[in-house]
Amino acid sequence: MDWINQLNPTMQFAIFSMLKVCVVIFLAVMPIVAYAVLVERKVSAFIQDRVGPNRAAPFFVKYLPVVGPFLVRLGIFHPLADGLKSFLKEDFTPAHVRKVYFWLAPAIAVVPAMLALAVIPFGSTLGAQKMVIADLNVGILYTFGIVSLGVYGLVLAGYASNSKFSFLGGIRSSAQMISYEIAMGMSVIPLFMLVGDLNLSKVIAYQADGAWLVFKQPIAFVIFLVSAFAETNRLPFDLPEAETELVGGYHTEYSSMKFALFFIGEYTAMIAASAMMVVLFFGGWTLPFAGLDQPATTLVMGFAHIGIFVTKMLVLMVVFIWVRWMLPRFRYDQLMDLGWRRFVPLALANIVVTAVVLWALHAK
Amino acid sequence: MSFTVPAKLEAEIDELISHYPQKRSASLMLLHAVQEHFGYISHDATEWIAKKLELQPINIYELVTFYPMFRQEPAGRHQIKVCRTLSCALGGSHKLHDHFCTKLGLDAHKHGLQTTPDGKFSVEFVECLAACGTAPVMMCNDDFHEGVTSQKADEILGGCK
Amino acid sequence: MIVKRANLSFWERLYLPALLSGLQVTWRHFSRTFFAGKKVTMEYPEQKWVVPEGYRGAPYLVRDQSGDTKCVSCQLCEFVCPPKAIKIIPPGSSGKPAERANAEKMPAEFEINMLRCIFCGFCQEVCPEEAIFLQRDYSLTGLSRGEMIYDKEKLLALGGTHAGVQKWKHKLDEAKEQETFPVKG
Amino acid sequence: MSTPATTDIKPAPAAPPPIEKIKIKVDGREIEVPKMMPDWQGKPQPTTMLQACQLAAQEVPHYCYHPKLPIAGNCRMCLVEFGTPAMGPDRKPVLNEDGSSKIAKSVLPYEPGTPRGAIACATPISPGMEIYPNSPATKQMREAVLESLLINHPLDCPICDQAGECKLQEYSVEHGQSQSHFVEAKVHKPKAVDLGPRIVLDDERCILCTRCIRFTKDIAGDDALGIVNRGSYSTIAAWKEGAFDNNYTLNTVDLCPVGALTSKDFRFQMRVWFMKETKSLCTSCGTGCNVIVGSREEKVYRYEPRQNDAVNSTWMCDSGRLNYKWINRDDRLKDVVVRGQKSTWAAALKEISEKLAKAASGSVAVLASARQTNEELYLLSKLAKKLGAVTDSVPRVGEGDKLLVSADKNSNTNGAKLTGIASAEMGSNLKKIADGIRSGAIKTLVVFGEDVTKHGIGADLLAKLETIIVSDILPNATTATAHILLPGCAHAEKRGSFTNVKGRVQKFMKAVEPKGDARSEWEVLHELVHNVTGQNGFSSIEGLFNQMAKEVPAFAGLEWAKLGDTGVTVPI
Repeated sequence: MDWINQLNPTMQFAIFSMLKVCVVIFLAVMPIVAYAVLVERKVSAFIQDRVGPNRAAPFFVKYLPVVGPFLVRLGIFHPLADGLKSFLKEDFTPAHVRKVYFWLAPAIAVVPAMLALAVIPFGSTLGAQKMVIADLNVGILYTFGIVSLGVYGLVLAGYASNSKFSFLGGIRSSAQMISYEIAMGMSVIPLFMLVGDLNLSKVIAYQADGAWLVFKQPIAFVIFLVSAFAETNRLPFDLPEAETELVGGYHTEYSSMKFALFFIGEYTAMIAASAMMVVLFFGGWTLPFAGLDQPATTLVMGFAHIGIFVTKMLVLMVVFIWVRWMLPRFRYDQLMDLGWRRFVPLALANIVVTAVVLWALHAK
Repeated sequence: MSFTVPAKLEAEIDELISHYPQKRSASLMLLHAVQEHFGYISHDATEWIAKKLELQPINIYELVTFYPMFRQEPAGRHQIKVCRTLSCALGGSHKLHDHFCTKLGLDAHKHGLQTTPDGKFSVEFVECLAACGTAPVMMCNDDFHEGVTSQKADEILGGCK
Repeated sequence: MIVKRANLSFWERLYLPALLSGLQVTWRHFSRTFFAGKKVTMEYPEQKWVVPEGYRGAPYLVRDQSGDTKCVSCQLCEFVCPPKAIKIIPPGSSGKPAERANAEKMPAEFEINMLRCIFCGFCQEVCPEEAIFLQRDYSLTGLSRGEMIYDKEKLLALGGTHAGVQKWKHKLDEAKEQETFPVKG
Repeated sequence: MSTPATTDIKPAPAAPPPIEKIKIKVDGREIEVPKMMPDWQGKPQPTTMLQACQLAAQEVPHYCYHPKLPIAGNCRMCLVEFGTPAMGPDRKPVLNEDGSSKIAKSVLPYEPGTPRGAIACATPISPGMEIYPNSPATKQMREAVLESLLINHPLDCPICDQAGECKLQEYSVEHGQSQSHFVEAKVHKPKAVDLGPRIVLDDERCILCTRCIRFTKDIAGDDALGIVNRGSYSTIAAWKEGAFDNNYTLNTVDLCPVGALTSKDFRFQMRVWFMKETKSLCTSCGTGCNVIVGSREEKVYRYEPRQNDAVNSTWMCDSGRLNYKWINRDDRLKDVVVRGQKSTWAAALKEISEKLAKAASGSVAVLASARQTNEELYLLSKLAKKLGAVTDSVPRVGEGDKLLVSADKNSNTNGAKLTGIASAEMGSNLKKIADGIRSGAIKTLVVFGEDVTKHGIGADLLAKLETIIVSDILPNATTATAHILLPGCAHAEKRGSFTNVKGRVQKFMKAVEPKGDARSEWEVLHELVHNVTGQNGFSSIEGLFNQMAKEVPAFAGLEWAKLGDTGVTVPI
C-alpha cells in the first residue's frame, strides 16, 4: 500500500473519492434499490394478507438442502430476475416521440438522485478517509440544488412521450415537486440556525453534542418528512404516476431498461431522502451511548458507524413503504393546498419562532 | 298369383257388384263373400278384390283392418268368441277367457285371435254380444251361450268335434 | 343535489388520529400475516381450490346408467351457445344409429371449443335429454388450439355417468307392455 | 301474383261479372267478403269461415286444411265459436232494441249454455254471421283439441326433423296448455316405417290429418296411402312397405304439419333452424319450379317448393328436389387453369380478351348451355355478334309428366332462343361448328357449361383448335382439354334469371358462396365483353338485366325489380 502514500494528496483524494463513489453506488445503492423493491413487495403483501413473491429459483437452489427453499420463499432471487427481465425486454420506442428527450429523460431522473448522495456523511472515518464523498461546506444547498434537477427527468419524460397520460404526469410532477421544494427548504432553515453551519458533518457533530434535532425541531421534521414523500413521488403523493388515473403517468410509454431507470431513480431518491433525514434529524451515524457519538478511531468503529447509519436509513425506508398502504392518494388541489397553504406558512412560522427563541436565549 | 277364385264364387261376386251403381260400393260385400269362402282374407285376396273393383289395394286394406270381423289369418275350426264389454267384463269374462286359454294351451296375455297349433280352436275377445243380462256370454262358431261358467265352458269345448 | 359535508373537528383536521388508525390497521394485518402466517390467498398449482357443490365448470357429455350416449344430436345447445363454442355434426340418414334402441339419433361428432366456451351453462339448461352438464373442471389447459377442441370421445370420457330418467328406455318398455294383455294403465 | 308483361298486348278484358258479397262480422269487426271463393281446384265454392277469417286477417289454426287440397275437416283444430242472426217464429229476424239483428250463438242442442263450435275450414258463411276466432270459448276448444291431439304424441322433438317448422309445436305454444290431463300410458305405434324410397313415417307423431293421403290421391294421382286399423291404433300406411314411390312423394313431407313424414334424404342432416332460406329456382327441367334453398355454412342441404301459382302451385317433383348434391361435390372446378397451370382471373381474362380481340371474324364459335342464365347468354350473344361467331346450345329432351316435369331438360331453353344464342332449331348449328373446326375455319371455341365431346365435337376435333376456352362447374372431357378453364358457379351461388318453357322470366338469388376461385359467369362475361367490344355494361345484375331488357326485344319492358318473387311471363 506504499504506493498510495507516495502519491500527492490531490491524487490520493481523487483515488479515494473514486473508490467511495464506486463502493457507494454499486455495492450500496444498487443492491439497496434492488432489495428495497423486494421489501416493498413483501411488506405490501403482508399488509394485504398475501404471501408476496416466492417463486424465482435459479438452477443452483436445488443443491442447497434447507437454505435453498427458504431463500426461494423469501424471494431473494426475485430482484435478480427483475433486473434480468429489464435487460431482456424489448426496448420499445413509440412512434412520434421526441427521441432525444425521450432517451434523455430516464438518465436525468437517475443522475440527480445519485448526485444528492455525494454530500451525505454515511460514517465517521475509515482510517484516514472521511466517510463522505464530498464534504462540502454548503452541503445542504448543494443537495437542494441537485434535487431540484430531478423534476426535469419527469417533465421531459412526460413531454417527450407523445401521450396524454405521460403529459399529465409530467405537468403534475413539475407543479408538485416545485411546490414542496419550497416547504422542504424552509423547513430545514431552523436546523441550520441552531447548528450555525451548512456542512452536514457539522450538523451531525452538533447532534452528537446535544439531542437529536428531531426532538428540538419536530415541526421541521414533519414538514421535511411529508415533503420528502412528495419529492420522491411516493404515496400518498404519487400523482405523477397515479396508475389508476394516468395508467403510469410520465413513464407510461417507457419499457425495458429505460423504465427500470425511472424505478432506480425513484428508489435512489428514497434512499437519498432517508439518508438526509437521518443526517438532519436522527444524528447521522451517531448513537447517544457507548461512545458511539465520537468519530471512529479504529476500523471496527468506522464500520460500526456505517452500520448504524445504514440501519437508521433502512428503518426510514420501511416507513416510506409502510405509509404507502396507510393513506389514500391526495387529490391534486388538496396536494397543492397542503403544500402552499399549510406547510409554507408553518415552516415560516417555525423559522420565526426559532429565531425569536434563539434571540431570547442569546440575549440572556 | 297363387290366389285363385273358383268360378262359382267369382260369378257370385260379379252378381254382387252389379247391385251397386259404383263398383267401389261393393267392397264390403266382396270382403264378406271372400271371408266366407276362404275363412279369412289373405293379402292376395285383398289385391284380387281391389283389382276386381278397379281400386288400389290400400283402399280394401283399410276396410280389412278397420272391421274386427275380417280376419287376415286363418282361424281354427271352432271359433270361441268371449264378450268383454262392460257387463261381461264385470261378470267374469276375463276369467272365462283365461280358462279357455289355459285349457287349450294358449297365451292369455296376447292380443287378438289365438289359434291352437292343431288348428282346431281359436279363442278371441269380442265386443258386445247383446245379452248383457246373462253375462258372461260367448259364442262358439254360430252358437250362442249365456251365463258361461268354467264348467259350462268345459262342456262347450267337449261338444266341439 | 348538494351533499352537505359535516365540519371536521380539530382532531380530525389534524389527520393524526386517522393516521394512527391507518398505522394500526396496517400493522395488524402485517403482523397477522408475518408472524401468525394467516393469509387469504392460495398458492395455486400446489394448492388446488376445492370447488363447491353446484359449481359450473366445463361442460361435458354424460352417459346414462346403461353406458349409452345420452345426446340425441338435437343441436339446441349449438343453437343457444352464445360464443358458438359447440359444433355438432348430425348423423345423417345413413349414420350410425343411436346406442339406445328407441332414440334413433346420436351425433356423428360433437365438439366443444374450450377456448371459446364461457361456462355460461345455457347448453345444460337447454338440453332436453340431460346429456350435457357443467362439471367441476375449471382449469383447462392445452399445448395447442387443436388440443382445446374436445371431441365426442373426450367429452364422454370426462363427463362420466348421469343416472337420470331413462326417457327412451321407458318409452320402449311402455311399447313392449302394450303387446301383452291386459294393458297396464 | 302474375303481372302481365307490358308487351303482352291484349284486348281490354271484358268487365268481370260483379262479385257477390256478404256482410259478416269477424271478431266484432264488420267486413264484406265474396260469397264464393275458389277451392283447391279453382272452382268457385261458398266461402268458408276460415277463408273469411283470413280475409279479416284473423288467424285460425288448422292442420288438415290446406288451400290446395280437398277439405277433410278431421283435425278439428279450426273449431271456432260463431253465431247467426236469430229467426223469430215468423221466419223474420229478431231485432235488438237498436234495430240490429239479434245474434243467436251456436250452442249445444241439449246444453244451451255451452257454445258449439264449427270447423271453420268446412263451414260456409251466411249473411249476418258472426265469427268469434278469439273468444274464450274458441280458445278453450283449441286447447282441448290440442290436448287430444297430443295424447299419444311421443314428444320426441329432440330427434324429430320437423322440430322448428312443426305446426304441432307452434300451436302448442300459441294455443295449447302446458299440462295434459292424460295420465294413462300412451299408445305406441310403429316408428321409422319405410313408406317409400324417399319417405320415412313415424306413426306415433301422426295426427291423422290425411293431408298426405289427399295429396297423393288428388294431386299426384297415385292412390297409394290410406289409414289402416281403428281407433287409437289408426295409422297411415301404404299397401306394401316402400310402395309410396311416385315422383311427388316428398311434397307430403312439406304438407305434413307434424314430423310423421320425413324425407330420407334430409333425415338427421341438419336442424331446420340453422337453415338460411334463399329464394331460388329448380334447374332440373324447363318448368322452373320456384324453390327455397336451405343452406348452412356454404353447404346446400335441401330444396323446398315455394308457392307460385303460375308455375308450380306449391309442389315440386322429387327428382328435381333431390338434384342439388352436385353443388356440394368435392370435385367442383375451383381454380382458373391456363394450359394446365393454375392461374388467376386477371391473367386468364387478359389472355382471352387479347385473343378474342385479335381473332378474325368468323374464326370463333360459341357454344353456350341452355342452362346458363338469361344475362349470361345475352352477354355471350353480344360477344358472338362482335366476333361474327357461330353460336348454338345443346337441346336436351327427356320424359315429362302431366303435372310438373317438363320434357325439356334445359332450364333456360327459351332464354337461349330469345337472346339469340341458340339457332332457330336448337342444336342445328352444332354440325356447322364441327365442320368449321374440321375445315380449319374455326380456330377458337368458347364453351360455357357443356361437354361438347358428347355432342358431336369429339376430342379429335378439339385437338385441331388453336384455343379452347371453357367455363364449367364440374370436370368433364371438355374441361380436360381446355386451354383456358374458368370455374363457374352453380345457380345457388349466383343471381340471375331463367325463362321457363312457358316463357316465364323468373329470378333467383344467391344462397351460398362460390367454391374456391369460382366466379359468377356474368361477372366474367361482363368484363370480357367490355374488353373485346369496348362497350361498357353494368356491373350489377340489376343493371345488366335492365340493359338486356332494353336490347333484347322479347324482354322489352321488363325490369329486374318488376320480376318480383314469382316472375313475369313474356311471349315466346
